[in-house]
Amino acid sequence: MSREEKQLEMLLESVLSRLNDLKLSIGAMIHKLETEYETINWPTFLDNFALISSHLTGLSKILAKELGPPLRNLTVLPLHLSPERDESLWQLTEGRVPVFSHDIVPDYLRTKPEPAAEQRMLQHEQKASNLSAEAAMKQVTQYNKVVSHIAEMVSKTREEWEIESSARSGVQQTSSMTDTQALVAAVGMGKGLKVTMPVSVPGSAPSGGLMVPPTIRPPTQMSSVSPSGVNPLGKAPSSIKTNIKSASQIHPFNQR
Amino acid sequence: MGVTVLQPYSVPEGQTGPQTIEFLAKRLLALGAVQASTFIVDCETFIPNPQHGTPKTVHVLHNSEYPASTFAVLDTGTKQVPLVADALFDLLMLKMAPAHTSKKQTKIESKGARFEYGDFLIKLGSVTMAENFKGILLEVEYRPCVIPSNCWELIRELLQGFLGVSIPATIPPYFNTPSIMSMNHPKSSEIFNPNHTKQNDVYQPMDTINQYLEHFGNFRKQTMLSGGTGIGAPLRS
Amino acid sequence: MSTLSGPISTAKDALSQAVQSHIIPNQEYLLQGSILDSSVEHLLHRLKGLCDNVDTGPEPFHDHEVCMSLRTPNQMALQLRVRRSLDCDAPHQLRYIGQAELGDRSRPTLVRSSIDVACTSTVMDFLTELGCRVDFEYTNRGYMFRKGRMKITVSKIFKTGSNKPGEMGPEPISQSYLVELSVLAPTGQDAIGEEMRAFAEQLRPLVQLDKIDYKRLG
Amino acid sequence: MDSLNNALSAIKNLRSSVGHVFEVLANGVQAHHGDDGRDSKFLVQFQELFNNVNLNLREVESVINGLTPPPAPFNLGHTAALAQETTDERQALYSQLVNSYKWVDKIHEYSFLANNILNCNSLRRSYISYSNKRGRLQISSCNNTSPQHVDKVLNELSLNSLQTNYKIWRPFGSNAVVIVNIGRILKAAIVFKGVMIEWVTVKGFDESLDVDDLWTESRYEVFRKVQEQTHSAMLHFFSPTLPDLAVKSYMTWIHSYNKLFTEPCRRCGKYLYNALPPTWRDLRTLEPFHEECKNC
Repeated sequence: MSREEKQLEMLLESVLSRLNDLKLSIGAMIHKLETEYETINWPTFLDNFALISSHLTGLSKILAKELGPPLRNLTVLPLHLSPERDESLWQLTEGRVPVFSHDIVPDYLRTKPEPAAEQRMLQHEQKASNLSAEAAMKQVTQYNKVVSHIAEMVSKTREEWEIESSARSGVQQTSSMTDTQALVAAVGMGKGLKVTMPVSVPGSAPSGGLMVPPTIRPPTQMSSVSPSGVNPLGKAPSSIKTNIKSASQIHPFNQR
Repeated sequence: MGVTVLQPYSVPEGQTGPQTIEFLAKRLLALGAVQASTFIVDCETFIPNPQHGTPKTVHVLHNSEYPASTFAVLDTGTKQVPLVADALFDLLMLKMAPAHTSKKQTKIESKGARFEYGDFLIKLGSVTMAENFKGILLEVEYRPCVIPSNCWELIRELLQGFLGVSIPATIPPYFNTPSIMSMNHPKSSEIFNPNHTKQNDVYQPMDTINQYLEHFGNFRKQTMLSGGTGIGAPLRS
Repeated sequence: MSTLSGPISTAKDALSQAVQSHIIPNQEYLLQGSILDSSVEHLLHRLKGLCDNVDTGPEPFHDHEVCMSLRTPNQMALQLRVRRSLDCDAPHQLRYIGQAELGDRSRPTLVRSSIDVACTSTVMDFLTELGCRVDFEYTNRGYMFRKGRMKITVSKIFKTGSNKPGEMGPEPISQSYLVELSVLAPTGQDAIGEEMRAFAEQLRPLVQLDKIDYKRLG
Repeated sequence: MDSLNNALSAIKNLRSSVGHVFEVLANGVQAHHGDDGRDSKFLVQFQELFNNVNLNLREVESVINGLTPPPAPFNLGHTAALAQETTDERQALYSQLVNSYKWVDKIHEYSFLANNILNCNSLRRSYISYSNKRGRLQISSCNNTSPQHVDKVLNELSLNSLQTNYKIWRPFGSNAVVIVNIGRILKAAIVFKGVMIEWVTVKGFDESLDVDDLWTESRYEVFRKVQEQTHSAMLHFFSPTLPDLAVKSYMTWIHSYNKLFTEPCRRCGKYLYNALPPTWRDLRTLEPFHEECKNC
């Protein structure tokens, strides 16, 4: 909760600073218009406008992003209204608002719609009251028809899209979970690898150096008594021996 | 990596080990050798727990000359399997600990000063087992040469020169064993030669370790035989 | 004599010091996935662009891995893996991999303890004599990429040693390539996990790199 | 052009008349003016002449006024160059000439001395003889030979030896670099120029020696020493007239290092001297000596 409050505070602060900037630049422009209206030229005037509009966009950006809790969810309540003149308010608003009374609150705090909107509302209400019940019903059914038609179209395209995307993902299938599991099991636990071995691995073999059956013995110089068994990899054993031998001899710790 | 020959040196009567080593060091310095740091070779022996039947001991050795390596020798009684590995092998050995235990009192090491004399590297090692002084082991390495039989005469002359004793003209017996490496050597089958012994093979760091193991074994045996009192006994293996 | 005055530190001391100061990379952070043979080219292209070895291209490798276990009565079997390169001169790798910790959802990767040791070719003999037995073995061939500390391998797993010598070629396990993203780091560097997840995210539609629970596969 | 000519002749007239005036003035009053009133006579004559000058001047002026100024500068051709400075002092040629003369003189002197010295010394790397008789026709064999020939020579060498193997590289064009492994004792990189040996690097069997790095020395003292010896032998075996033979005998000599560690010094009978084995091999007998023993 406190975090939200802090965010709100920050948001208000930044909005306030932007507003101040805006106010200052507008004030400066008005001042210019009043004092230099004889000498001012179009470029400087437009520059001022650009400044103001940049401040405005900055402000609207902040409001659009609404870093903290959405401002529209917050309500401003006038707690105290009085017809008397309020000195502190007078100072705060730089002499613009002398009283905080029932007259001005609806305008300043937007408790009342804009006059233009109000007018339009009135017009619509008048129109609605003038309609006969029958005509209204007719219009409603027509409207419903149109809406349902559009909904149907939207759902249809959506369905199409979904089919398409699923088809595409089927094409792009690049890995399979079962293969992953098979491979990991093979590498990690020898699943599917042990089967190919002859059922040797005698449980109580004497220390004869023949625990590894010759066929699965790697074709290196594992043992001096190694029978020259089938070379499982079909490579010339002597060359492998030479390579490994020389490597291990001269650079025993040459990590790769 | 050159050829290394180990030579036990018996402490003369009436002298202590440190005295003898100091005496030898002085001689080396007088010869023109320069001391270059120190060295240590240690050996720890793991024996299998009794319920595992066949006695297969594992010796794990370290040599400060090869600080990144651990050397292990598995002794089955009939043959020895050497292994050279990264120093991390020690951690792996701990993982195997349930099957093998280390006998602390058999931990034996040789350490001391290391001298450089031209291309020679001479190490004066005092052998201690479980903190007890056991004897002196000299290590002489001739670095430019890789074939033991080629430079044995050189090393022998050097040894005689500064030890002042005559050294048998024959190469130490270790080098007369058929080379383990050579059995696996690809050419061994092509030009099979029964006389192809270690002395004609390219020297390996493992050969140094094997020599140390052999001499450490002698020291241990001698301890067992003489009950730990045979310090001055000659050690000709 | 001055030469013997200072204590000579043993290799063991240095190691335990390194362990204590957490500089030994003994944790593996891992994500796994796979990609069908047909679209592996896509993935390789993408990795080529994403990873560090832009100038050199992907590093091909062809390894043979043997998994062995040391069984002791009344104890869990110790699993060790030996890996060697079939296409270039390199020392054998001996590797211990501990139980994988999946962790909860918040943990981005699989974490397992791992000790990686380079060693000589005698290692197979050594382990056999020690009493280790071969569990299984396979070869994998593929490409390796690097991105900072991360290692990405894309490789095909083959069965080895089929009993009939006349059979043609090694038999692949599946029609997919295994994709692994891993980092070997010292204990307590969990931040790397996030980095890996971010990277895996970039490969997302092509490959699903995930924590894969071994227990559920069994 | 006519008007120009007229103007020129008018100027000439003016000049001659002015010259006449000065002439008369310089001569002063003379006898032919008569005795009496000669001053006035002289004055009259002068006035006449002066009028003449005036007339001519006017003529010149009128003619010049009639001249049209040329539209562009005249093209003077080579004559324009006449305006340039040609004096020796301004060209500073002299000091340069003197300097170059001095240098030529010095070169002459030094080359003469060098020739004398080189003639006394048979270790010649080039055999461009100073005497012109054995002219330049022979300069062909050792510096500048076809790569095929070099290959042939080196192949012959590698056939002859069992324990020594040769690898030939041509890292920079046609000149060969041969990496020789002598037994399991040492490696040597021999850099050729044609069939002439330019450089030798010796390293231990376990040291790396590749074509990219031919110049670093061995980390072992003994091989650094051997390298020195190979360099002196390289000079000894140089023979411009029989380059192939020179290379072959050099190879034979260097091959004798396969017993570097196994043979004691022929003079003192010891293996070691200053922690070094006998690093010198006699050039003819190939007997081993310590460097310190070879001269005593």
